Amino acid sequence: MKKKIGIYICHCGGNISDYVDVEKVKKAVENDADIFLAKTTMFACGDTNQNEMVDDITNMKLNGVVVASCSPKLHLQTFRSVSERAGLNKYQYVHANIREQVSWPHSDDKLGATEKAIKQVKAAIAKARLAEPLEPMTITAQKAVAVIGAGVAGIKAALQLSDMGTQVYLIEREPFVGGRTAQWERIFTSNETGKEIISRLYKDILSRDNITVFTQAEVVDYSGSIGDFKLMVKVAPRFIREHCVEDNLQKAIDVCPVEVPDSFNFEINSRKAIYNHYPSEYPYLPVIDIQNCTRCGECEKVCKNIDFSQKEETLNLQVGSILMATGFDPYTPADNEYGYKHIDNVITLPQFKRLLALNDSKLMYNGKVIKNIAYIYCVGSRQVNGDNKYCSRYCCTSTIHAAIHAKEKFGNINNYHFNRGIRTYGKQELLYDESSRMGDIYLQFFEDGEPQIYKEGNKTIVKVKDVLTKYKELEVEADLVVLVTGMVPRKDNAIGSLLKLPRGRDKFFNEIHMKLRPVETVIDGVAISGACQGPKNVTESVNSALSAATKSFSIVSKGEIDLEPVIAIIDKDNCTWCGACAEACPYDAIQKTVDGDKSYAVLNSTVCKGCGMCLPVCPSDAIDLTAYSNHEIENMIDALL
Amino acid sequence: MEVEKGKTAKYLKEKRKVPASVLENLKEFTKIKKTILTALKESEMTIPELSKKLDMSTPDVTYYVMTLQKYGFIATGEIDDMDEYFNYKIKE
Amino acid sequence: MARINPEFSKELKKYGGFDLNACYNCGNCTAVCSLSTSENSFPREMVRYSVLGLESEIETSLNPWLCYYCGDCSSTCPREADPGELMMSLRRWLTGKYDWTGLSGLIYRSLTASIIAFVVVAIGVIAFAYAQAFNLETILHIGHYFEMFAIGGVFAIILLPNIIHMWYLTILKPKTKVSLKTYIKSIGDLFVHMFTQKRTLGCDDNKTRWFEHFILVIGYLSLLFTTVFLDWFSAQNLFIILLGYVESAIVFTVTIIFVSGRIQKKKEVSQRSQPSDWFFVIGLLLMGLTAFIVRLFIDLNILDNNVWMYLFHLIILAQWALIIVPFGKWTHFLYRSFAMYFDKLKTLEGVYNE
Amino acid sequence: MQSQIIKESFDTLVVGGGIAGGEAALNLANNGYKVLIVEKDLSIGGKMILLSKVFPTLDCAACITTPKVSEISRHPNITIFTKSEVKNIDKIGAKDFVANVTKQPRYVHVDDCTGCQLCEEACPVSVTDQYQFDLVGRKAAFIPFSIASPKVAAIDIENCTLCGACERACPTNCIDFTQEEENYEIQVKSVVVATGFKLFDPLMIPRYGFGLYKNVITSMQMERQLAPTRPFNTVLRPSDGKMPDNIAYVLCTGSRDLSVGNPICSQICCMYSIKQAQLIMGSLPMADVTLYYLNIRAFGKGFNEFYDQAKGMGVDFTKGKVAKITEKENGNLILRYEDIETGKVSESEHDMVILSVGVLPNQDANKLFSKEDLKEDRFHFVNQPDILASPAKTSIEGVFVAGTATGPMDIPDSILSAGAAASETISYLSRKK
Amino acid sequence: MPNTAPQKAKILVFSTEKISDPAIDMAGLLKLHYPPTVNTITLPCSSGVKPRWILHAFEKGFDGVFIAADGSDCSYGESCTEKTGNIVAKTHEMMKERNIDPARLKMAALCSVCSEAFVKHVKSFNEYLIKSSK
Repeated sequence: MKKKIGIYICHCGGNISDYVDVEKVKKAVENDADIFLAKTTMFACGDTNQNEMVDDITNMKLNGVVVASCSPKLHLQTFRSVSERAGLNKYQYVHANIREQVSWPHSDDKLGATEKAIKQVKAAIAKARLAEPLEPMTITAQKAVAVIGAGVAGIKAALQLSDMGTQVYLIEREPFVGGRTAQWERIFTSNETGKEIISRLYKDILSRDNITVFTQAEVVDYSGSIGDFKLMVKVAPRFIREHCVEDNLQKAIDVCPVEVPDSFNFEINSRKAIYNHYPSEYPYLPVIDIQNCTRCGECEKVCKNIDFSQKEETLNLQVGSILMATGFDPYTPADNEYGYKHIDNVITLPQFKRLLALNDSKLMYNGKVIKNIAYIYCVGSRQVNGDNKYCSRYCCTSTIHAAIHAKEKFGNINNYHFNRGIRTYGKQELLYDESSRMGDIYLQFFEDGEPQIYKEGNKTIVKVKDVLTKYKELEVEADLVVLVTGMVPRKDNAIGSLLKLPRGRDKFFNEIHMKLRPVETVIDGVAISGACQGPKNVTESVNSALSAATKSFSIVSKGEIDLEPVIAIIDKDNCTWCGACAEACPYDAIQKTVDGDKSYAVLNSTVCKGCGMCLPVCPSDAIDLTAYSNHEIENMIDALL
Repeated sequence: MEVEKGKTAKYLKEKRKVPASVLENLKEFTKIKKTILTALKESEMTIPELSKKLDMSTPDVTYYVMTLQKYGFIATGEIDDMDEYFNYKIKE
Repeated sequence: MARINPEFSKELKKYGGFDLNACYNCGNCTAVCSLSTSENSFPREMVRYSVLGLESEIETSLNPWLCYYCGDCSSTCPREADPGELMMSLRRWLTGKYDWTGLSGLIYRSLTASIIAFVVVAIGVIAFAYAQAFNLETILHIGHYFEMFAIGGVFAIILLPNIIHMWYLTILKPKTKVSLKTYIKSIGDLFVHMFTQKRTLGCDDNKTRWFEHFILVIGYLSLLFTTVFLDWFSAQNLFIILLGYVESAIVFTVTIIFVSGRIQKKKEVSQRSQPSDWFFVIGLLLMGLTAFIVRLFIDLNILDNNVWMYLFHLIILAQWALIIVPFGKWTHFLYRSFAMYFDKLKTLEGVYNE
Repeated sequence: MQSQIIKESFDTLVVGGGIAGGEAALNLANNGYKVLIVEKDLSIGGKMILLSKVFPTLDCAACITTPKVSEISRHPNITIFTKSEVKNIDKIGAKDFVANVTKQPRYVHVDDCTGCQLCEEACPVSVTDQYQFDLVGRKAAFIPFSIASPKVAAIDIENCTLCGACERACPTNCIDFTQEEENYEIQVKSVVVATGFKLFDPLMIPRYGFGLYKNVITSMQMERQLAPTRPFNTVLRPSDGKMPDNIAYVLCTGSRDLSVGNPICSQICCMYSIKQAQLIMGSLPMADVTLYYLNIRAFGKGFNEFYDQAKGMGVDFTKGKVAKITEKENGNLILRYEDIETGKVSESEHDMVILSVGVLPNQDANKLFSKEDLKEDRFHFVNQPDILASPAKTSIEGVFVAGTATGPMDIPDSILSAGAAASETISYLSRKK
Repeated sequence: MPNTAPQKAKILVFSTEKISDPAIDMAGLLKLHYPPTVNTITLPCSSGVKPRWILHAFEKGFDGVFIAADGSDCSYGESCTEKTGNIVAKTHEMMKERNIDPARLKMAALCSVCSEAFVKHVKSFNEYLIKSSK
């Protein structure tokens, strides 16, 4: 089709015309090939001119438009929509920047500025000549979201998505929901217990009909991309039938002869092979730990609902987006790090928290009443020699909160905090203040002066050269030493590897941009939330979960997704498959395809973002970018001379 | 009431009195601007030098020199030998 | 190596009501204090030792006596831990520590004990007067002798041993080597500080307080001298009589200013008055006032008919001499002066430069 | 002449057009809801748009804010009122709110202004520039700052001499002194409170000499000095234009300090001070920078590494709170503090001191509702009754809170909390349907 | 305009839509001057510049090519700088083969407000190109 291009050159009320001879620019281009119309205007962006443009485009059936005015950052969208109003495809509109990049920086050289303006307009014309109408690619989106992990973040995200009206699959690897939150007792600031929060939220889940919860479920395979992910989920059996009488189940638990360390209590006590962690835990049904079950059959004798014939199931889910809420692991101290596993009364913070929950009237550990507790901070965080350079954020507050809790619950406790500078940021500072006033003693060290823990007879001594007391060596006889362990990424990262989610320096999942796109990942359609992204407290996890829910929802909400049409185009005839483009692509958008004896690269256009990184690496120059083809760029270069 | 475009200040002037302090401020600024620019026309100067010459406190000179620089009357020149104070000059 | 003792701060709280545990060791108090120097920095050091319960560090330190309680540290403390009041409490605690009888500590810690002591002394005086059949002349006579002996006795039996104990704790125990020459050379400081409180002038905005205090000390000491050695109540010399009037008037006027200050709690220093502080200022006030009235009654020739007035004065006097001077706040007059003296010794011997 | 009340309705009213309000609005608008942002300043973007660079990534604040801000201002579902104030909000029935909003005249027709700055050039008046925190002057006809949104002129009527020079200079005739205050009655279904925070005023601590000593400045003034559109073209002392070579930061100015009534930690000062220290070392390679701190609160993602990096660059960290600042004749400043590590009172001389001022509540939020009770916490931040499970909820149903209106927060946390507020609003609105 | 204006080199700049082009815009906004023979083509990302475009520019008569790269701010990922660097290195090789001075291709990372840096870069590049062409 013959090109009919219209050109509008803006005076910008003198901003341009004071330095650029606008009329001269018009004269220089109006007789070029394909130019159908050339005008100057006082304000191109003004309503009058916009309406005039719409008339011109419709009446003269222009199929290419150039406006030479200010920066495209200001008005590219304006004129694109002018084009659309006139029925012209917006990608056939080209913008020339003759204010910010011509008249203003060259206000000292009017001649030079005019010449440059002519070149810029000619380059824009060159581009407009070749500009094809483009349509955004539309793909249908499954109106369902998979939420991986049913801790507080996952549950909140699921509820939010359900409210917004989409189907949610909440997939939990453990037999029970609640994640780490359920393991904590009182939580700062409201002092609600983790169990209460989880129960409250889970009851909400039960009242929704668009949330399906899977426990003991793991995503084992995935394919597809944004809008249409296909997940294969394996669900392990509970070996207990639903709708059974609770009485019998408790009996079944009681008679089970197996004792295994209870991971819910961080192994400070044991549980049976048929168990739940606490009576009101969701789902209400206990589970049989088949790895540790000896099949002695005792439970079957007292309870009819035990069913060893249950089999593993495999489900195939189709979702439009995936929301990760897989949480964290507490750091496990190295062998003999501060006497861990070598000195009998050295435990970790999570263990201590469970100890507080499990003891009633007296705080006991190893059969001894505890009075003096030493807390060693930053164990596994802010490491000098180890890999974990980061601060785990929650531990200072959590420890102080637990220390106050211990004092209030058991009385007559002395707390000694061996810290590296307390980081109770924000309102959490009040807790630090409160504990100080309650008589907790804070001793500080820097990374080069770690406290020493050793046995003196049957006494455990902690000593440190205290920064706050002119490095005087001080010691405490501790009945219990609590290692304040931080957060580390989940040891089992199968799902992360499966989705190829990138990880940051701290090995937690990485967002695209901390501030611009804080819950999105470079894998389109996969959002991250909660502590799988980095250490967070409950409030912060929930905030990120809700943000992530909105992002996930906006992908699936309309049932279809518009993608920018500017993408790479692979000329398969020229391609000899060397893999360089696939390697260069940050989005994994290029795959190898074998067609008979020929291999070549194929682009997944829904994943491509149009950055062009694959272009220069292709040895046979088989890749072009829409709207930035060799032809277009080289013509522009020619025009600029 | 229809007021001619581009001449609306007069309209508001009738409705609203301009406080004396505002006019005073304008006078003050115009005066200081003139003194500083006149001084700099003779030669480039640093702020302490200007302050001495004009018998004005250094914080005030700093403020006005920086302001006049922002308005495009003054440009920054070279820094002195001690790497402490910049010279300021009239912008061509 | 020192073992932390969290019980100490609980013990210390009996000597004053404040929140030393709130301290988060920012050092603002030390830096804001105009008496604190890079050689000898306080009060945070003392707060820290108190929180940690490092008793031996505190009992060998002179720092609590070096503070004149302007209150800047407390009013600017970001955690309202009240370091100024801590210093005050440490002075009380140290007074108890120096006192071999242990009564000082008891009186500071327990209001009941203090009241019992005051009541016992009062009953004793009345009983004595009863035994003398309320004969004014005998009572006056014995009263005068009592004053002299009380001063001498209290000084010899209580205060001198306590000062020696203080010297042992702060000089001998930390193994400070002080030559005899230094002792002699610095003795002047002892008296300068005892009578002038020169150091207070180092505090910001404190000129008035220093002046009031200075007048009070001078007034009190000269009144003591006038009554005891010039026997004011029996004096015929007009100059002595007038001198006594002026002195007692000074004492009760200045103390009235102090008392009203404590009631209004305007200044930081007077925000947390303890019973011992009240006993001290009220004692001083009543001493000055009753002495004034007693002499007035003598001059008006109405004391014979108002023996109770002198008895009241005597009760105050006895309580002052037997309780407040040996065990109460009066001792700060001595300990502070000696602390300045010992501090000078330490400075001259270069202890702080290490 | 009493102007009439203009009635409009939206799904959500966002009070405050800072980064939190903007983000919340954007999330809502992207999901199809009609949003009105009411901003009391001339530009949206809040405090963030005025910053130099942001920690711990050191990307320029403008690079992050401008795309966001232009996305917000261009969004078809978002209406923005600048220089406007929400006077009062009332709940009508169980579902709706009615807000009275006043729009102050800007004396410029926003749609016609091209941001050419000719009026600014023409204006003869000069007053202190609040957007440069009073370090330089600005005109009475002015564009707030180079990346303001909308980037159009405004007339500071309080300081205008009504000489008409701007009008004569304006090529589009967009200046209009006949503009008057406009009153709106806005009907909405939900409200997001994103009123942000206020900075601590260091005049409250006279012993730091702020206001008296010219070389004692606030961190926000330093932020401007380091920004790309900085007032001095480089970092200079305001007292005499000297290039500083020994700069001190006083952390916890107005935070963690009961003596000024603010016991909480402001959460951002440690990090922005460390950031500024790094930037100073970049632009003045010979300069020494010392941070006087109590505890360094480098708790967020990448923060501690950023702190370690500053130590590695040679920034000096001295533990101890500065108690007093005094000025020497040459404008240098003496800082008195206790060096906690040695336990000794110390004094040090610096040629410039930056007070790292803390975060205080913007109590405007508490005046929004007259009949309903928008509860506040004991520090007058907006209270979060279900802080653990629904941090964006407030004491009024249908009213949500985003960003620093609930307490100190850094930018990533503000953005996440804004996302949460938008999320809660969406589910509230869809449940109401 | 006096005719003594120094000779100006023709420089082609590849900028990026989101990061470096705004910086070049801002140079104009701040009225910072640089030679008007500097012309810009904007791309999504600097790591998508093809060596053949650069060679084409030299062939047609440009004196220099300047890539205003995104640096680590690039929204397409942190590998941008490295990849752009690779392109430059590769093109340098190709330029050597064609007997073109490799110094006529320059690259620098610019943030979106690095306008001063941009002007400094193109000015010194311009000077270099003028000097080397003499």
